[in-house]
Amino acid sequence: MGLREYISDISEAVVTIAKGMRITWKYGVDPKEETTIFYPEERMVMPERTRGFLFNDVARCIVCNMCVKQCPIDCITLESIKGADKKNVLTSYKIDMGRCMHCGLCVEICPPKSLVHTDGYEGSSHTREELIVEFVEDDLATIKARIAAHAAELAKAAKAAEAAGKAPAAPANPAGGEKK
Amino acid sequence: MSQGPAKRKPIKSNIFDVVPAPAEIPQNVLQKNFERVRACKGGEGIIEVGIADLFINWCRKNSLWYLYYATACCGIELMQGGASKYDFDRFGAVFRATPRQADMLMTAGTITHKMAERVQRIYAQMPEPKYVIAIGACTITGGPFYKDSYSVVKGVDLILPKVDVYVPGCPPRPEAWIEGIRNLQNLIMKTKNYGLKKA
Amino acid sequence: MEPVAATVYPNYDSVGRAILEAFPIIDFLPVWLVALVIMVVVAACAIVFILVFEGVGSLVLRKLAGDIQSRVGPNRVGPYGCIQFLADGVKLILKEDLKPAACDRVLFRLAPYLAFVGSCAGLVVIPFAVGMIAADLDIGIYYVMAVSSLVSIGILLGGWASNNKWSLVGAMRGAAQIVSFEIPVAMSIIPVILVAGSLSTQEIVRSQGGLFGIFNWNLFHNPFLFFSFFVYLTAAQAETCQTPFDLPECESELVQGFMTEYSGIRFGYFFLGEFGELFVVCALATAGYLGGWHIPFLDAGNLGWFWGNLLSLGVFLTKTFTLVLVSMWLRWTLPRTRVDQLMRMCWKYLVPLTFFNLLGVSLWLLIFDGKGIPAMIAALFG
Amino acid sequence: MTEPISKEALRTDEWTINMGPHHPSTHGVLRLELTTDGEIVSKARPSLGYLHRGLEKIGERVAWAQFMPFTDRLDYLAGMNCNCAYAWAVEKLAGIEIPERAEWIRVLVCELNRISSHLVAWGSFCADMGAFTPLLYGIREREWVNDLFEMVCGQRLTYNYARIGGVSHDLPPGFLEKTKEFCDYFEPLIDEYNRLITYNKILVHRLKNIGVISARDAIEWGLSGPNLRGSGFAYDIRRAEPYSVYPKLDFNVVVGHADRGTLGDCFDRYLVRIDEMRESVKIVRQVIDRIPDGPVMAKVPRVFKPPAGECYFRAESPRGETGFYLISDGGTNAYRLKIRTGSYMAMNIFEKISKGVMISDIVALIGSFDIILPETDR
Repeated sequence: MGLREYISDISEAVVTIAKGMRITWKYGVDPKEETTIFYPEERMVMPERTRGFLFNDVARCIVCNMCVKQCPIDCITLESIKGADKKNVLTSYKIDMGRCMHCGLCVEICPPKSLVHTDGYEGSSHTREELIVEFVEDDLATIKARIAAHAAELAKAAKAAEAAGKAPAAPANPAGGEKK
Repeated sequence: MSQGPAKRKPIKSNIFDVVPAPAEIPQNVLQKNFERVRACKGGEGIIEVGIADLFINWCRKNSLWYLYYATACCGIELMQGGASKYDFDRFGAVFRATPRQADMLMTAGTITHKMAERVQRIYAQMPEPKYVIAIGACTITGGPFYKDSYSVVKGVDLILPKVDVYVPGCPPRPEAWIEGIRNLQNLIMKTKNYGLKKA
Repeated sequence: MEPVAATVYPNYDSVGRAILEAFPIIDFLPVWLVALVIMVVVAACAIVFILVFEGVGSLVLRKLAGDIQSRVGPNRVGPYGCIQFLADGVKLILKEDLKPAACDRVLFRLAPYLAFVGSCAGLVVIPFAVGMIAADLDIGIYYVMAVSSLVSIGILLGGWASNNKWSLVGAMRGAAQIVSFEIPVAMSIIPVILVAGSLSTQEIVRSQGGLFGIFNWNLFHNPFLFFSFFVYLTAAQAETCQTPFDLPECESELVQGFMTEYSGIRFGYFFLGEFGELFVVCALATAGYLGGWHIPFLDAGNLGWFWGNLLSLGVFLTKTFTLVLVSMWLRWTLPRTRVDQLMRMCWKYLVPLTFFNLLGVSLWLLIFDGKGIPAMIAALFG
Repeated sequence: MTEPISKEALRTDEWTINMGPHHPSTHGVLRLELTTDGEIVSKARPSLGYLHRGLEKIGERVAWAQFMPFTDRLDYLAGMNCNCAYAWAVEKLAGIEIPERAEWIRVLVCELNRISSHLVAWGSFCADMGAFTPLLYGIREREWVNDLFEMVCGQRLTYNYARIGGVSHDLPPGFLEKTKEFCDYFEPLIDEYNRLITYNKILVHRLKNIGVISARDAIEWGLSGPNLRGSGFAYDIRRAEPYSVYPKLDFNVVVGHADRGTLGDCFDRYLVRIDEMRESVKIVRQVIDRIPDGPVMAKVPRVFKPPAGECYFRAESPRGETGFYLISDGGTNAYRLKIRTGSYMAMNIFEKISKGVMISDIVALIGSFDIILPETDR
């Protein structure tokens, strides 16, 4: 190793280190370069398409079972019973948020667009069971009673129609898990 | 093409607006569910802790060193959470490379059966008190690999003695991690260590 | 050789003497009791100081990392996160005391104390202020070099006793590195000793007085000393195992090196020891090259003992902390060298350079009769 | 006088060190069994399978379209590239023509994702080398890309954006302007990175002449992507076997050119990634200028059944060739799905080139290959 090489080695090391330190100095002294979002105090405005936790508006759900079929990992389970007007009525609509991978396939395929992604993302829990979200708020007995009432109403309407001798317009279905 | 030394613009790594958080964060669908489930269970009792415990818990909660443990996708969010934009360091959470110095194991990423034994060993190597946060769908229930995969552990709580907090998402946003860490901090504040026994 | 600026220092050149004057009753107590009390008090002061420094230092390290990395760092605990170190410290003390099943129990427990003591013992001869030094030893520099070797013993023992291969590799690297870099560190402090004509740290600082307390620093004494300062800083960075020379504990290669198996407060001791050593080498650089406690444009000797000590303490700490900050700044900028490159740097670059410096300084002192450039300029202008 | 020490007396024992699966610099769960003599490694045997999740098996069990979200998890740093590669493969199998705009959008997101993937590769490589700050700078810039992706598809990491027959959403309003802004912001930063660390003497000395792979070796061992181009062989699938709209775009194939040491060493592979980011920015700018209007989704039946047959499609992902080999029996799901990935090939040659290096260089080697373990283990 010649002396020239020896000295250029040292000077190159010093120069390159100084260059790097200049950049870190610049970031270090300029408070404007901070990019941190102070999360619990500040929140980002989520874009429109954010795929946060799923939400099903059970009032609009038509129990077509498409989401259950489309989900590659079976994280949606639903149960339904026959309603008064031959339509299915949801008795239970569960999504396992601990299993959902937020792929959005179910939302894309939902015909009435009742299943949507919210922009919520905070949902830490202390047990695994809490993450299985039930969207139907009423219990089975209430729903059954509602269906029976609806059926009775339908029968009454049909009888009235028979009596009137013309076909009446069916009343709106109140048993679709409407919110109280 | 911009050639030559272009002038650098100031750093701005988020393209969305950042607004002050509302006084009450709107309850999302999950939080409503928690309330319902807890109401069914009868709720958690209020734990009274003494002043010494409060101090100890305060120290522990503000110094949650996490193990730099990443297996899969969530590991990238772990890095991004620890980096400039979200900065876990604000909460006193810095990463340690060795389990001996870690307080918190964040299982970021899929755990396979082959890896399960290693996770158990890492957990055993951590000194008490230690906390586990199950991050992401894979470690909560097996997630995307729940149904068809033959080699994935269906939930890290099956192989570890306890999991303190579950953070759902695939992967959860770093904000959700922070919320999970804060949830754990709340949990720590309620622990009774040496305790003033109630008469 | 007479010091260049022969400032006459009054009688109170140590705090102990000042206290003796204030409380004459001490004269009537048995000598061993007084000595014991003084020793305990001084040791307690040193320990409290070093603990506070290490706590604040670790916080500053994290805050500085935050600044450089476009983030904020700890900000939850107290205003700006200023008591973060308290939380960390208490937590570390309360952690479970884990020992690996197959470790060497005695050595495993001993190692952290050695590392901690080795770094703290250097504090004894640090000239904090005009009259503030624990013991103004005649062999001050020599003493620091000797006790700081305890750290390498601690590292070696810790790595060996852990019964972990990564720890052992780290320990071997650490021992080799620290032993090697002792030589350039010592060799680059010898020019200072030549100029001052004494091994005592307080004497070295005193020799840099005069000329407004800034132009008579050894740093500006002559070109060789100026160069020697940077060689010293580089070698000291390596001796304290800071990045880019943090080979014994490099996180990305040897999990945590010799500390891999240490948890809780035992890890804390190593951590504190590392910071303590950082302080000691930076304080030595301040004392040796940057004029120590000399207050710029003011003569510490002419102030009262309270103000003189206080101001000079402040000046000394400011200079030292600046060097510590530079060391941290380097730490957050540079990548890490490889172990063979580290050794090559030591033996092929630093050691020859220090010898060259030594020769240069000796010749300078011989030719110019011990006068530095600023002194000569001052003499030129009367 | 003492006798000269014989060579036999100086013989030292080798020991075996286990590196991983949990180790800070193995990029996940790679496990290496190192046989070393002191610090000199005589043998490093990768042990894989700690993240084997059965992705290929899953591909045979779920429907064609349902496998799309799993491709995100294949290479989580470059989900878009895997998404699009799978979509292109299935379209090739079924003979679907996709709209022009969809092709351009796919190229745009692929190149953006290449930038963000290389940023993490660069950052974590520097972190392996001991410089922690570049990792955070890299991730800081990656956040911008993540935000762009969140704008376009709603997720930060697991995008699931491509669909068989197009893409799921059109670009949102304002996306192209934001992307342009990102390019203007990002391009000068590459020079800053170079000043910060690339030509740093310490880093150069750590990387040069380490892990030299000759072009011939690289081809024989099946390397692809930046690892192959680092050896000086200009093979880029975007040029060699053009797909999508890449033939219409103007970009250079970056090859290693022995900048500091021997051709094909770690430093060359490192530089190839840095320069590829520039090329990707160039492509992104061209796409922004030339993207046509139109639909983004072709008409694909809801129950998608490609005709029986087989096909292999390869695309250039940040880690080299990502190839999907599909066999269809005319059903709703694949009869066989095989994935070829770049990281796995890099693991093959690892044992060969890691002879005689030091433990520190093992870390440099892992970093320079930029491996992603789910891609290796699948």
